[in-house]
Amino acid sequence: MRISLRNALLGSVFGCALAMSCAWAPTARAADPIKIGVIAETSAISGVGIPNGAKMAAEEINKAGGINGQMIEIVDYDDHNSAVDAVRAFQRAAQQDKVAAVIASYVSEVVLALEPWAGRLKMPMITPGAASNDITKRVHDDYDHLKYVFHGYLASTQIADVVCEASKSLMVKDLHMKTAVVMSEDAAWTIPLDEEYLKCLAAGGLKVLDHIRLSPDTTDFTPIFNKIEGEKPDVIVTGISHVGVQPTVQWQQQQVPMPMYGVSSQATNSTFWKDTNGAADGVIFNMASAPDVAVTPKTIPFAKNYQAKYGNLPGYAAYTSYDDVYMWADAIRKAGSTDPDKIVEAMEQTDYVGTIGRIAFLPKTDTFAHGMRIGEGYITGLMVQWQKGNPVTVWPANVATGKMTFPSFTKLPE
Amino acid sequence: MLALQILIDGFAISSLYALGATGFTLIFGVSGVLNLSHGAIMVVAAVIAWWVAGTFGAGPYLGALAGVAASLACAFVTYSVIVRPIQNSPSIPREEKEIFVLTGTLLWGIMLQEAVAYLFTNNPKTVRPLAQGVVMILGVRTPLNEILTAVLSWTAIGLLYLLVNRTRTGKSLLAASMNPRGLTLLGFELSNIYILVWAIYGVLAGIAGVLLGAFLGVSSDNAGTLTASAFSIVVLGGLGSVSGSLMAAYVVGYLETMTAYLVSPSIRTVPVLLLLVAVVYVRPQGLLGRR
Amino acid sequence: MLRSRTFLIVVPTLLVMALLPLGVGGYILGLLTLAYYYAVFAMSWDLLFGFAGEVNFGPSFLIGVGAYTAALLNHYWLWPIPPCLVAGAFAAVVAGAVLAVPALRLTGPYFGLVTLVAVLLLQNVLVLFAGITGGEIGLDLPDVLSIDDNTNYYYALAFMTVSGAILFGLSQSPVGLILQASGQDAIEAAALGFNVAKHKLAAFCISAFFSGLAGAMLIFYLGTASVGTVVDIAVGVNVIIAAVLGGRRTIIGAAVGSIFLIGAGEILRPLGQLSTFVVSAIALVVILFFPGGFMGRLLQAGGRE
Amino acid sequence: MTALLEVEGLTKRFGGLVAVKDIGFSINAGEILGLIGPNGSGKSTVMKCIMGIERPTAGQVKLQGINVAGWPTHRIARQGVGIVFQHARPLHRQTILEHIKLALLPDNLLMLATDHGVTRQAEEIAGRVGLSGVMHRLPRTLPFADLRRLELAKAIARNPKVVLVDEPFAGLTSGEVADFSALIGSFRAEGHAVLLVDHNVKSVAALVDRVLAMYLGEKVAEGTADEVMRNETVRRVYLGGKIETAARPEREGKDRTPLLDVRGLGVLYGKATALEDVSIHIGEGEFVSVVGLNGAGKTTLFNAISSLVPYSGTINWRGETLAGRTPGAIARGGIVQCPETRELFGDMSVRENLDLGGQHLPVATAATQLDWLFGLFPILKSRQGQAARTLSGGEQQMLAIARALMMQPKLLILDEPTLGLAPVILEQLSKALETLRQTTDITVLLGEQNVTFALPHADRVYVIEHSRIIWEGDPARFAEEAGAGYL
Repeated sequence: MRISLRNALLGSVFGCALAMSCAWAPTARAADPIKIGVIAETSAISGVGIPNGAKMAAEEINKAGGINGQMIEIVDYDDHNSAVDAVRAFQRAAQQDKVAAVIASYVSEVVLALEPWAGRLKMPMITPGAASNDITKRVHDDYDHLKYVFHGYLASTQIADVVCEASKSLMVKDLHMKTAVVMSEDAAWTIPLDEEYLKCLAAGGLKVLDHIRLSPDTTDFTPIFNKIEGEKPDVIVTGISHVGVQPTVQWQQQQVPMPMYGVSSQATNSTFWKDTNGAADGVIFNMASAPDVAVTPKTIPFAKNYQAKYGNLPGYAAYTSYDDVYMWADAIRKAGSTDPDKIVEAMEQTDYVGTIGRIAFLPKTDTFAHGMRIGEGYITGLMVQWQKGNPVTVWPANVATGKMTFPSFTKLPE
Repeated sequence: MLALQILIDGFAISSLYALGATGFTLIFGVSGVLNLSHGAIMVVAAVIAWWVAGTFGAGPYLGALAGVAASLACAFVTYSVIVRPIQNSPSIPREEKEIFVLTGTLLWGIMLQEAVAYLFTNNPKTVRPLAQGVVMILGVRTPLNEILTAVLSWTAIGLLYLLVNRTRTGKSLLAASMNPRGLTLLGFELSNIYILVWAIYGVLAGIAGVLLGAFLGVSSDNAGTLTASAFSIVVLGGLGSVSGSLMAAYVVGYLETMTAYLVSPSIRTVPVLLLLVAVVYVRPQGLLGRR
Repeated sequence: MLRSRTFLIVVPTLLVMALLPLGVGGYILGLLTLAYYYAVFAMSWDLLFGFAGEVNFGPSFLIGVGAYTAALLNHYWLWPIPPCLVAGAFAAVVAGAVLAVPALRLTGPYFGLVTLVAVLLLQNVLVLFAGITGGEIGLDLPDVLSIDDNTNYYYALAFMTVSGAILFGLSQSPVGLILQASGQDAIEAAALGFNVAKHKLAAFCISAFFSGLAGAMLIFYLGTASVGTVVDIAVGVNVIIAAVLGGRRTIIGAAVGSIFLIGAGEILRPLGQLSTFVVSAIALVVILFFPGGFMGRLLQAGGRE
Repeated sequence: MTALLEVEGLTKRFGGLVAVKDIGFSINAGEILGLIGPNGSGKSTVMKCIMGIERPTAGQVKLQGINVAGWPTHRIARQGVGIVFQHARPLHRQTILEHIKLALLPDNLLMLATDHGVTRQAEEIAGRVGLSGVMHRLPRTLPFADLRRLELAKAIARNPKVVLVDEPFAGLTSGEVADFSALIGSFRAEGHAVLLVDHNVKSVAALVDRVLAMYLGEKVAEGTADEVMRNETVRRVYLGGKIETAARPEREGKDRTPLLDVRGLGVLYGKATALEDVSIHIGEGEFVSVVGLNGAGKTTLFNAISSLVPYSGTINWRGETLAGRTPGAIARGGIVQCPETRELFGDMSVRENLDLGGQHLPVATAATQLDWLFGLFPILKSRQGQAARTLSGGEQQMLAIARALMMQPKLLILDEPTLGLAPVILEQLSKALETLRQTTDITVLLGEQNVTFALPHADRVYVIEHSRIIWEGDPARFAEEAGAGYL
């Protein structure tokens, strides 16, 4: 038998790979830092904000002495926006890297896939950006198993409520609008969103003429806009996240005469103006915090520091992920250990003023168990409009930094 | 009104499909290669055009030029680093070259896609269009950019037609697609012909990519879909038949547009897939293909 | 000679694999668990390509049908896991046969295209009927195989070993011989009196059976069935790359390729986004310079004397 | 005696082309029938129709009285027909014994293990064909003849009533030919019916009981080997009619400069020897014919000169080696081949085909050359706009030659220009060649099996047989010295 050099080479490469993987076996030491896992899609701007925001928070906490002397270490994983990768990352975080808590993803699909694992592996987890109602509904339905999951962002229904609330003053009162068409992408998080839209828009004085759901793979929005235009609504109420740049650009190129208003996750990115070549002008979108609005005293400093450190403004999930680290740190401090049950118990007591408002979690009896409390005094949400390259907050009135303006092709009701 | 709208919108998107598929089918016709990195190359063209025009600040024209140049470079690499070595490799049996070329170009496409995502994120980008504004065509408000997209697509296809049918070089390309051995015997170097074809392909894919970027916007995640759509169009039209591909592009474009308008935008691609299956079963050589 | 050589490589490797839980952490086990299921996907694909000579671009169609059948039964009717697995495997066989009977008349890129389109259609159906299938979000399953890493690992290892043994045995059996002859030169195989279509169909069904079963096992391991996990084109692409990388026509190579792909992806995780880029580049280099793949080289070295 | 295989009125059309027309014959048990004909005569199609690889358009193929025409191949095989392919690709990873076992297997999905009986039987067969010593080796380690033996072994293993053998002796040495003849003879002894398909009578004469000769899809003669060889039509097909020679006007400088010098040329196709130690030379202005039967090695020789196949030995062109030059460079250098397959651009017009040939010339020169060619082949002028594949066979051949001439070759290589052409076309072609020869000082290397066509124009003749040059000389001496051994 003769094995050529190339075989030997090939074999040794493979051997090394296996050997390396074996060398990962964990070695625990006493002065280990407390680890927090961050799972996100790091190739997307809004995705990379999650580890970035978390790292900023960790640095600040460590500078101030850490958690009872123990430093925080952020371990980040790229999930390529895939549920399998995320589950693997989650398992690695829990079993290999022995993190104390996880901050995971802004995609509902991914978070829902992780949720049972949080229960199985008893790993406290919070999502900084996913919106599906199911996340908290499952906690409510199966609290004993899934109590480890917290929802660090508004649920779809809550978001819809914020959008409707704002529409009462912005659309109905200021612009005298009477009708709307709901346009949202076919995805998990938009099902409750749309359901709530249909209810609350009408209640707020906007008659919903049509409800269009589009495939998240859509690239050509011309037929959709034409169809909407044919129905002559005063405004398009959006529920989009997977798509964003493309509909906005086509809306502008086709000069669709009604404003786009509602939820548009990609619009929260600071690069949105550049990605759309300025087509974003006039688009109004929902956000928890904006860089120019002092939602709380922490908001503006965070946005400033973030921009100084990473070169662009934080996306929506960067704010929440920054807050999440602080909340985990507080909970671990209070719990006095990294025991998951104790952390959860402490986390449930959270009353923390972060960058997006005052955060408290709803009790297990609420349908949004472990979701955030919204409304006066807690999280209110903002409506922000892209104006000449800058996001300008237009609602609520007490924190607004400007008035709505629209591109010339927009035809507003008399 | 609706009919006219479908007619106009379908035309623009179809001409873009046609341009995208033309290069793909040209490569298959002349050198028998199904290039699965096609979509990724189009994405590279669009993203580079976006970057040079916007971030780099060179303006839309230079941007478009840079996008096409990038696509050309990718096409050359695809040919010289992946396709040619596989075709010349003595250790790959002839009957398995095809699967190796497919796998190789597929991997290369993934590499391009990941590189774009790494350098520019996978956020969708839109190339600054060369023309802004709208015109009314019989009461249908049509963006100038949409018209420009259709015009430029057809100009590119027309130029290709002239090149192939009216020039000496083009004739040799056509001849190579029919009988490469015959061409060798007439003193032509096939390797030069292949390089030429890949160059033309690079330019076509580049233009298609830039136009797509300006018309609809492109994200690195679209690479796979773009390849699949070119592949379907080319099979529908008949492998290697350029006129078949053009026709198929219109069938696909209009079928999709009509579905989106008349049925629902969320099942836009389904009728096309069903048609494709039916055609492949009933007439595997495609609409205009010869066996 | 070849068989004994393969045996000599495989048995000690399996022994080491069986002993791994004693030495490595839960995370690596979780990783390998996933890799073992992928290994079955890739081995099934290799039976169809390497032996019957048909390039199936849509292994995830078979995987997805198996996985979703099992998932729906478990989710809505709360069937226990074993009957779900069986139903999933048989659904995949039925779907595979429906696809294959007309498709096997086609050759080359056309067969590939039909299998590819099948995946896209399945994906569309799942998303369109989101109310039932959970759409993009997927279905969560009330039952999982186990939450214990070691147990899951042994399930996967045993499943891979048994499937691998059956597929490998089949490939080395007279039927495998006939398949290989049909794949390589269908006319000659027919002239030797073999009904090529029948044998290819059988290969397709066997491939479908193991793909469907592995798909169902995988979702019961993960606890969710989603399009991205078992249906997406990317899943099929990985399967094909793994099989070619490991060495076509070896069955075992396909398993090696899968373990390598998933392992390498993990080792390169510190590179973050670039990891996929690097894995693809490595796979490309292997394909260009070692077309026989990992096992191809090893077996060839043995066959030379 | 009962006929095992009866073929009646067999016809096969491919689109408009009739490849086989109303062929009928029968073979009894223990009989060997030779089916001969030049390339393109339809003999292979007949074989494929019997085996079910092609579906006959009309006619019957009866196996012991059962009409199997139109059945799928595997059923015909199970019914008792076996075939020995000329080019079979063995499986890479299976041993010789496993290949034989494959042929012994039933068509059954549940065959998961073979019993020892099968192995023993396979070993016996291996012994019978002389493969015992290499039973456990892989095909790629074996010489060509052993691979051919393997094909025979597979046929034996199937134990068919009717055996079809395609070109049994191609690529074999004379010693191996004897071995194979004995093996095929043993089929007869065992009561099988055997159909041998080959190019010419000579190679199978010793083995066959009867011969059926085909030409252009039709039967031209049937009888014993001697009868067929004496048959006038057969002689005309292979040799043409009376052999005539004509001297070319003497020119100055002729023969002085050696243009092409081929020495010790050898070519292997895989393991088969296609050319062995071939040396030829051609002087400037000479018209040289290489005559030989199909499969003798003519095309291989020309392809080696054009660098289309790898070779050993040296080929010098005007004193410089051609090694390392691409086929394109060689063609541009003046050696232009007009291959037997013609290699036209079927969907392009006649004019476009010709223009491509003239693309390396300056435009004006190309125009003059085109005019001259239209003078030589007037029919092409009238067909300028027609697509090449719609032309008749003779017109296509003229186009192929004209296209090659458009390149203004120094040396024109013409490979089998007469292949599959009707006699009346041959005359036209012959006239054109003679004009060429008389009015220009072009150098021509012509490969032909049709001696009548090849000799009249030639200044010098080589005879190639079994991959070697066996005779060289003046066309006038051909008839007496080499003509007899031909056919």
